[in-house]
Amino acid sequence: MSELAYSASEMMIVIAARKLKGARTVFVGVGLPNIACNLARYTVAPELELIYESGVYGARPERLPLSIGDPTLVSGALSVISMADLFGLYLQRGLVEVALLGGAQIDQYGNLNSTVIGDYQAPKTRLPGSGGACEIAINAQRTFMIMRLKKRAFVEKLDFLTSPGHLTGGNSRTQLGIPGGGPELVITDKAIFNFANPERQMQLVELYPGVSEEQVQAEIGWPIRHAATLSVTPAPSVEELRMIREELDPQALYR
Amino acid sequence: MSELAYSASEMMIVIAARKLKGARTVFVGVGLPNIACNLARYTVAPELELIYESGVYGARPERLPLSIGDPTLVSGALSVISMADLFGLYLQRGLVEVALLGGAQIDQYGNLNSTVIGDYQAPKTRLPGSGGACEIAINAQRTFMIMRLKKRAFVEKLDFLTSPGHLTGGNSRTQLGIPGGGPELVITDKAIFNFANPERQMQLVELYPGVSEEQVQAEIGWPIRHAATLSVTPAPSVEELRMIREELDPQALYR
Amino acid sequence: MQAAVAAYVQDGMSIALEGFTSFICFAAGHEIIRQRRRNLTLMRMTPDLLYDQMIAAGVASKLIFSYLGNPGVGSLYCIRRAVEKGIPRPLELEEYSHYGMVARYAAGAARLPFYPLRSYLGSDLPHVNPQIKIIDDPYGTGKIAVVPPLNPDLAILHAQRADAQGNTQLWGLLGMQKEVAFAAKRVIVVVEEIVDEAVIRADPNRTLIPGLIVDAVVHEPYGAHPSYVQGYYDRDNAAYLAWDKLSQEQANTEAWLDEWVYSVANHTEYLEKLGQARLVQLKPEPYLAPAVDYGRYR
Amino acid sequence: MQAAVAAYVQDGMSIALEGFTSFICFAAGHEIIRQRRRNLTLMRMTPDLLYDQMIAAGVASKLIFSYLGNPGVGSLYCIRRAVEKGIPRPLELEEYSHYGMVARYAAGAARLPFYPLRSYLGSDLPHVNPQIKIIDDPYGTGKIAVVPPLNPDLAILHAQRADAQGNTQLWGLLGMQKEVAFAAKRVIVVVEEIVDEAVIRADPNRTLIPGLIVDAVVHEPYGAHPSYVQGYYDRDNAAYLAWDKLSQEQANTEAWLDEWVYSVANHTEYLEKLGQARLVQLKPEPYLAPAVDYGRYR
Repeated sequence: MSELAYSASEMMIVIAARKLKGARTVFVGVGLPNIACNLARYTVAPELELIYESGVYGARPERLPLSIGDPTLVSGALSVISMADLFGLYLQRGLVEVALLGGAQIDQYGNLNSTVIGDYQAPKTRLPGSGGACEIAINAQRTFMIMRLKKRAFVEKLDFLTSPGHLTGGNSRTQLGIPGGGPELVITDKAIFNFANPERQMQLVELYPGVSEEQVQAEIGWPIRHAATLSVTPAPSVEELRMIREELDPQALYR
Repeated sequence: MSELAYSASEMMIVIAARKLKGARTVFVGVGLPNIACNLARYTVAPELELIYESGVYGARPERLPLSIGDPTLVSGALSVISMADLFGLYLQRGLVEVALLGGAQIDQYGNLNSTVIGDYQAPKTRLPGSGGACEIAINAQRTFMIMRLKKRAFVEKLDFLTSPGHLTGGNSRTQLGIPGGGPELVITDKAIFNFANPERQMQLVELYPGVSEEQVQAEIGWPIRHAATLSVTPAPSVEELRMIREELDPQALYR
Repeated sequence: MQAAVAAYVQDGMSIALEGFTSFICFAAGHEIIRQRRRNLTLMRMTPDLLYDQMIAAGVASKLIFSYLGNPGVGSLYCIRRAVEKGIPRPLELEEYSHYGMVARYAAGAARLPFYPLRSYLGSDLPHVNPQIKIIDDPYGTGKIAVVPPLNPDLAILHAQRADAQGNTQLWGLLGMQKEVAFAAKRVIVVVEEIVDEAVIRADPNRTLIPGLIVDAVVHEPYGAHPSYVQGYYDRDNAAYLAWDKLSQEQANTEAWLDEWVYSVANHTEYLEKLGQARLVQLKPEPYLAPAVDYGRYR
Repeated sequence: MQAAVAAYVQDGMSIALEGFTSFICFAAGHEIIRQRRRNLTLMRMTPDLLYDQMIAAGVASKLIFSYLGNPGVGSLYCIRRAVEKGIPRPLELEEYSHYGMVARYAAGAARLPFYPLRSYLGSDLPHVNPQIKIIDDPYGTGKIAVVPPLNPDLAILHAQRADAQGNTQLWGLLGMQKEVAFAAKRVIVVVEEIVDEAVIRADPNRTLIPGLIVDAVVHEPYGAHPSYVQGYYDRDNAAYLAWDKLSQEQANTEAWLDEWVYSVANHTEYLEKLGQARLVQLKPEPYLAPAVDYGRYR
């Protein structure tokens, strides 16, 4: 297997898993993030328990869940509770260490839009809406965004702010009294960004093998900021790819 | 069995049961009120379900419960839930039709004290406190007080107002925004009172057989008001007494 | 079901057919379509295929929700057509986050004038929905969001089992069913099995909805197909995938409604048309909870 | 138990040993007495015999509660002595109604700055407890009471069973145990049985407390005697009646503490002293919940 014989999705899964190192709880949706969390559980985060907004804690699904409310998430879980308790006692209580989020648009402070493209009252495209994203973004201790780099997604100004990131940057999030730590990483199909600067602006920290800065800038609607040191992300290992392909997603539903 | 061969407790049980005629739900404690509710269920209120603050709805106890949290209330009940749900979804929601309450002191507007005798900070007697009484008095659709007539209990001014009745009378309760209907009856060992006047003052409506108005006034710390018509309460029937003695309290724990 | 819907569903009412991604009572929704109710306000956290179908059929004028999606598949095209193009009729939206909807139901269930939650700070959602307010904590710790109670005129809730009086037990995803049941002015419970009261009384901790607040009990096996009921059947994912394709055109959607809703008299006929073989495939292997002992105390 | 109390209980802490009239962990309370902790703030809705004993032993300087009584029997004389006469030391009281305490725990459990409830209007309780506030509903419907969160430094909770990681299941009276567990900064779970994780996973709807928030699991059969554990044993009412008599005098109370707490090394010795015959009498006949099927989905 050559070093480059992996898909963009596989790379995103592998990176998300690696970044979950040592985490105890993760708030997760279906699809790619779900595979990433299970990969993390078998590799860098053996204590990791998965929390689903449908009310499931400590799931051990016997198949890849089709939706956030798949019955395979219930059978064999540690605890299955009402959504009032899931959102109140787990998420709002601060028990979610990492949350994985995505959206149709993201801005340079990690704010997300999953509500509308265009005007809210007369939308060009009506998107799904918040679901739990708004409160997840507010209450999780740390948030990872997982999104493919696209110019229409990485925008200077959101059409609608569904889920708060670092708002207008600096300490604006803390000042408003938002408890969770906010966006920490943006994991894309070409590069990784973080917000580790006083302005809390998205900054490029890692490029995937074979990707240039120009390719990244081409998909971002504002002049990108660079971290002090820029490194190249190690490619997926043979073992990481084997686990994804043979154990976690044998039917290749999400690759 | 002669007409007078019954105890004061038996009379109070019988009256409380009769007054529950047609009721669907009653919020109840242990002891005498518990027997009254079960008597009602077998006689005038076949649909009656018992609600206990311990989180039990629709109990079918196989013995007389020793306390509000007796396990016999749980086994065989229709639903057993958290206290948050019991107080929120049943009581506060307005699903409790009748509540039975008592206290150490009551005033002429049906306000109750179960907190202290004397000064709150340096009490002569420290009483149990509210328990659920304060919110029961506020949220139940109708409230029956069950208390023995005693001058030190029927007082002009409470040492402490634990559970609101008709407050200062008239529409003062409604004005404050209290949802439940408030005190409707006071069932004592000598007579029955209601509050069916515009001032919402306790008024004498029924005397038990053989009891005089003077005997009643002697145990009340204010000049008693009379309803337009004053009747004599029918004594317990042979069947009512039989049920109490043979079925509901065969060990005579509460007679 | 026909009688229950006829008795309790009127034009212009607000209705919640709830259940988070499961226990979705398609049997009731289809009957509402068949009875051609109009101008309903529908509320549901995740409208799912059922509300997409009901809105395509024109029963609703307003939707209160928190997530519009075909779960795990994609868009709800009928709802998007109604919102973006007014087809078959315009649809007013009132939008929350998930916890906001849960909190509204919780306030409605407990007769509270509002419910506080840590959400919405910094979001645009309060700007487009004036029902969401940001207030000062009376204890001085800062700002906090509140939402008002939500009390549907009618809730229709699916579950595994109930007794004849409507004392209802369910297991698996508990979602917001308890809160919706207590918040609603009237409740219809639809179940896979009607059981003896003694079954309910033998495990009172599982009773989520008491008969006290239930107006009608309907026995409708597979009534949640193509969603699922824990322990009874799986989601019929083929139906979810097929809907993703056919619902992209209003004409195809209407043809589907003709074939699967208007042309069948009731859910039994719908199941016959679906075929036994398809239902059998959805049956999971057993996975039994161990017995617990409540003890007899006498 | 000895190790858990030594590790997690320090002088001056706030502690909730909760469980509404049942699941009262006497084993833990007695160990706290034996380890002679002082100046604790004890919180419990219904202090019961256990707190009467702990306060008589002098471990507490403050009590947060909603009902002072020997349930179904009468007064708690030791607490009254402390309040009325300062014996063995003065006891500060902070007092709520039941729903107020539940609401405080609920706010603490969900990291809310306050919790609204329909109580206290017209009552004197807010006059003697400034923590209870009456505010205006932001939606203009009138006045409503609020209480602030209550977050004990430590909760000790008894239950039927847990796995080694502290995933805890209980049935019977659920009381406020879930809210207290999530509100507490640390949690010790005490159980009748330690079970395999597979037992927990086979009925996830019964898991009230996840291991995630549990710091220690103690296996202590009959640890709630003389209160009861649903399905395992009944309340030992003779003990409640005896306490009513002996606790009326501080001298008799101290003699009881000497005999039943200080002179036994641990709960096992306490049970041996009590005698097997007495425990056998408390065993209920079985009353099993019927099995439910979660289904395997793979």
